[in-house]
Amino acid sequence: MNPALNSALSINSGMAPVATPWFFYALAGMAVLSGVFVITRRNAVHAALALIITLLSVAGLYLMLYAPFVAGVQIIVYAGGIMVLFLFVIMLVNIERSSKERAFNRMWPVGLAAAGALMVLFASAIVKGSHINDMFRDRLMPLPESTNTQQIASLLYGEAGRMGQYTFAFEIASLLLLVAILGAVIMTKKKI
Amino acid sequence: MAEEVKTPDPTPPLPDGEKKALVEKPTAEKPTASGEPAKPAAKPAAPAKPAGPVPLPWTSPMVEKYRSQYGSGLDPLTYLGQNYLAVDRSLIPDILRLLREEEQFDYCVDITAAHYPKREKQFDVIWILYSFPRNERVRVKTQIADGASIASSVSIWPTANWLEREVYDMFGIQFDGHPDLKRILLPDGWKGHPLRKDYGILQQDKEWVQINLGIESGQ
Amino acid sequence: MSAETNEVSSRALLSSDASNRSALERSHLDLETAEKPYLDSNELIINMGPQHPATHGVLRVILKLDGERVLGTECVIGYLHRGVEKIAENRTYTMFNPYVDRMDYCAAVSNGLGYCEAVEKLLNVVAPPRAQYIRVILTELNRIASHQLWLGTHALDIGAMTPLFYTFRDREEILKIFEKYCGARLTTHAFRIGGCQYETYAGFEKDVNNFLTFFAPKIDEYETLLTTNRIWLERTKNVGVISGADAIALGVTGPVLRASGVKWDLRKAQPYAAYSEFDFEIPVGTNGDTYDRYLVRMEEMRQSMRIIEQAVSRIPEGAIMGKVPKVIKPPVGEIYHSIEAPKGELGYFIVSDGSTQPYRLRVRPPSFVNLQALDVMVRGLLVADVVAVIGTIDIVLGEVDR
Amino acid sequence: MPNFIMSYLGSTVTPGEAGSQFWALIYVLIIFAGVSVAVICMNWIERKALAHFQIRLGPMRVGPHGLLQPFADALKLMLKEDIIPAEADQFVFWVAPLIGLLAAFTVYTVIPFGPSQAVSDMNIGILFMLGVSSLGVLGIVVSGWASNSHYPLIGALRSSAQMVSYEVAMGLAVVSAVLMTSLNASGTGTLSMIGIVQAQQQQGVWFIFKFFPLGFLAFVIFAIAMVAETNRAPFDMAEAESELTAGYHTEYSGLRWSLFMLAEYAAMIAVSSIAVTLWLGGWMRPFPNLLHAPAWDFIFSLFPGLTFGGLAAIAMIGAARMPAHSFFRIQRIGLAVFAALLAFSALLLLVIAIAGRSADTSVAARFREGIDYVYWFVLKVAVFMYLFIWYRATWPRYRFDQLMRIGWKVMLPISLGVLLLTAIVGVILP
Repeated sequence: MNPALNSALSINSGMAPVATPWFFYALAGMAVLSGVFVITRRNAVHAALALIITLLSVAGLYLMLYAPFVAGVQIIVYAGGIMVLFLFVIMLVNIERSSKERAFNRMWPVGLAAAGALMVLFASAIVKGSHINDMFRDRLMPLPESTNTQQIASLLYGEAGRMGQYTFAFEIASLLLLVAILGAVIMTKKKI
Repeated sequence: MAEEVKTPDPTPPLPDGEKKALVEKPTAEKPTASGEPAKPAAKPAAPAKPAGPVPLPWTSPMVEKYRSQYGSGLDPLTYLGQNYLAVDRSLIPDILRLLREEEQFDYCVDITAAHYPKREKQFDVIWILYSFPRNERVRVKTQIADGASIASSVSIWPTANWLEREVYDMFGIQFDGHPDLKRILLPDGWKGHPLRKDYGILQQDKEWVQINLGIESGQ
Repeated sequence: MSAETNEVSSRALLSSDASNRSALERSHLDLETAEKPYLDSNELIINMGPQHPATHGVLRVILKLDGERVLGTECVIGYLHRGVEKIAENRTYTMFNPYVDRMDYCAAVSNGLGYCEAVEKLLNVVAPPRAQYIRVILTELNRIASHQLWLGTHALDIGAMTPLFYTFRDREEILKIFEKYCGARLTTHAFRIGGCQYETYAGFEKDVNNFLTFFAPKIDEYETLLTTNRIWLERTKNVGVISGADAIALGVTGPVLRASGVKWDLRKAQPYAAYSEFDFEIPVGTNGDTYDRYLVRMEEMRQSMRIIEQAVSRIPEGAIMGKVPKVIKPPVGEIYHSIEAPKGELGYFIVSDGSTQPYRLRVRPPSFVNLQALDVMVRGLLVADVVAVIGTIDIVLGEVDR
Repeated sequence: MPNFIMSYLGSTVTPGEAGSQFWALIYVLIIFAGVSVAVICMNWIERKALAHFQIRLGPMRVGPHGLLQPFADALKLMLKEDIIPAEADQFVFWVAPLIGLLAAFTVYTVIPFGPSQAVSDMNIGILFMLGVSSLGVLGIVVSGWASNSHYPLIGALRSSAQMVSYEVAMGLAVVSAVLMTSLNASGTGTLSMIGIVQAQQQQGVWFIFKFFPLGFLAFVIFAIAMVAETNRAPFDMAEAESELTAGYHTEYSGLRWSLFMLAEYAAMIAVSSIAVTLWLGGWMRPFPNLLHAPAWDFIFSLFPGLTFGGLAAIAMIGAARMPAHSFFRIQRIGLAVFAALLAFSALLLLVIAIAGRSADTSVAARFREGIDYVYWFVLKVAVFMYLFIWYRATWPRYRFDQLMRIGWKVMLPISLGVLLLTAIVGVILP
């Protein structure tokens, strides 16, 4: 483990050092593998289950990055909420018919090219950063004393007496979502 | 008519106690019907003929009206204080509708049948009707031949739906205009109509049993 | 369920749609204006029964659903068909008497009463007053027992488990009286043509009176559990509504008819046995919904207790068997006699050819006819309501199928 | 080795915080075993209590008063043929019960049985709990779909809709409790389960009584929503046996079915633990704010021993009252041995309570404290478990649309209002 990370860890002694490379590789591998399953499984329910595993692995990666709040929200919102709705919809769809359809459409070479380009980018970053930690060294900030939850809160809502950086944007976004919810309700229900 | 060939049976002895009971029984049976002129005809029936009750002509304004309208196709009778109309098959739809709409027989208690294999017209079909406003029962009876059909009364009383299905199931009598005439108690593919007299009590549709239940016999 | 069955049943449903339209426009209009499914979703056809915990035996209901909403039903019955009417034609009048107990086995005494009275009518004899009183007492006890059974299972269907055990505990007391009287608990065969076979045992009046004092607070106990229970109200109010006119058109009788506001009870309308001598009320509902039917039956139990109380206190002395010949051979003729069974009008139509066996015996079963109203009552409701409505009609499959 | 154990007993933080993976594993095992035993006990208690509600006796044959019935049941379920319907989706059918079970048991990692009696104290503890317990619905949904049958599918659809809707009200109720934790000098709240109990300790009041009736309302909303979340009567639409035969697990049998039951009961205990932690002071004994003298500490620390003593006495009376028939001899002996075991536990607990009565940092004192914490926590949870049984015995079942109506049109507005008012009062009042 690199020394910078070690020193970063020692700042926050409350956190146990679970961030071993093994955990990372296990989680990342699971995420990639299940991600592949998501797009290759013909049965939509199997794909959805694989997607849940992807989301949970990503939540684990967030935990390793000392962002527990994001991990928790990931589990609640994506794995617990959205995926249940996904399954809900999938179950109402005729599985027999959809499983006979082709899993890929004609755009797949384009998608493959995009994915390949992204992979090259990541690979170059890894190759460049593998022997010198310099590339990310100046980015590696010591962890702040406050927890991740409080950081997010202060960014969104501000601290005592000071408005947060994103308060306005956040509120606008939530208003937009509320409008979307109301719109959806009105569109689907004739009488409420 | 089943009752035309009636031979009064002298079996039930009617001692004094029973006689008294007999007299008061019709009044208990139809307390509100006393206002009608039908009763005087019915009441003396039993004590007058202690040897055994026989069907007597039934007279009431209602019956007179129909009698004049339909003539001999209609034979109103009363037996042990219970009134019934023996009706010709062709008059059945009209009579039933009139009973429902003009005479307020709004409740079809039951539809059933009886099989007389020795008769030319083998089946009696019987409607048992009741009127809530009049608190009065009447039976309508007709004879039909085997294979003949009769008008369905589902449009008059929706309750006739299942009752007619059961009659069809048990006797094989067809009801014209029934929305969904099929077997009700027996399985769909069953052969035979068990309440016919020529259907033995141990008889069964062996073929059906073997195919559907996978056993040699249902007994 | 195979695709083939699906097709058959949906065809049947469609055709029955077309049928009842004239008489029962209201319910069908509801169906017509019901929201059409927005997406191209298949209607779900599910098969409820004959092995289903809430169909009270071997009733099979094919439900056509849109989501959970019932678009139509079709009852498939006959799984318990034993050919009672055919058996009757092959037994003597006396031999057939125990068979009637096996139809509505929850109210065997009522079945026996109806049969015995019908044959007595055919024979033109009347049971002596003491026998009449015994009959009334036992029949009303049986009515209470039947309603208890109904209440327990109905509540269980709606999800309240506990009332079942309370009602069975109290029903046990009635069954004990039956057992002491005639040796049997369920299929009692208590009455004979012409009267009763058995004189009351010593202490019969005391037992019945004890039961009355025991049972009066128990009804209140049931009501405490259910009558004002919010969930019970939500589940039963405005569920399975049937108007008085529809009920009459469909031939519905008994508590279901009375809950729809039709004050009609054969015990009052055309009194049989000794009912004209007793003072009791006919409880009537107003809305014709499941809750009203519940209230009507609860009140009926109380009224039955009133009748029993009067009957026990006034029971006359004398013979219990009328003068009936050893061999019962009614004269040629036909008779229809019906009584108010716990479930509705139970009628016997007997054709005699002068022999010792009925030429034709037809039973008019209340459950069979009442069950026909299920379709009208559940259209547009949810699956959960189907269960509640089947319960509230109070069917016994032994009687439906015979 | 003793030193090692003693070092742990002296610790004031959870193994997760201390970074001791070994102790964390031990804790996980203890909790897994404990929850399994609790489910078995719950099974027996539910059957017995329900039976007594319903004037029955319940299990009486296997062991004295049916005490061994759960084991017999478990054995039966394990030996039973494991049926997978031919038309079912084999893999999903197999994996579905495991999802529910995993979700139900993972939650226990953050449940604080005491200030240091938890596997770990995540700083997003309550969020983690809600998130993971919401995964349990996936098992139900997927099992209903995989069975390839109508009744399970309807059950699954019902339960997914139900759980998703009630999660909203539940989450808002939780947030209003979390808001209350920020009423301290620094003005910062916490999502940590231990932190929430400690906040109640510092503020000297259980949150159920905070800002009366706001805290109470939030608690009631949570208490209703948690019944819906766990699919228990009167909200047991997903498995309504009179409508859907058995709902989503209609096609399951044997061990696989028992996993569903295990998950259901584990989830019940888990949500009850959340309620206890958030509103009922978690591991705190009653009235720590009023009766805080050391003498009171001592008196309350006698409760665990006395409870076991009471149970031993009941078992003893039961053994004594058994009919004097040779048939009951073995049962009588068994019950007496059980009573003796309980009495021994009671004695042990009393000895520990007396030995550790001083409030110093000795090992005995720490041990006594730990027992106290766990005892009060479990007692509070047990009350909820009893309530679950009581509901089931008393109420009819709601209909599905009524349930959704209550969830969206009653619970959600009330919980939103409570949240707003809590925030306003929390700013204005202190």
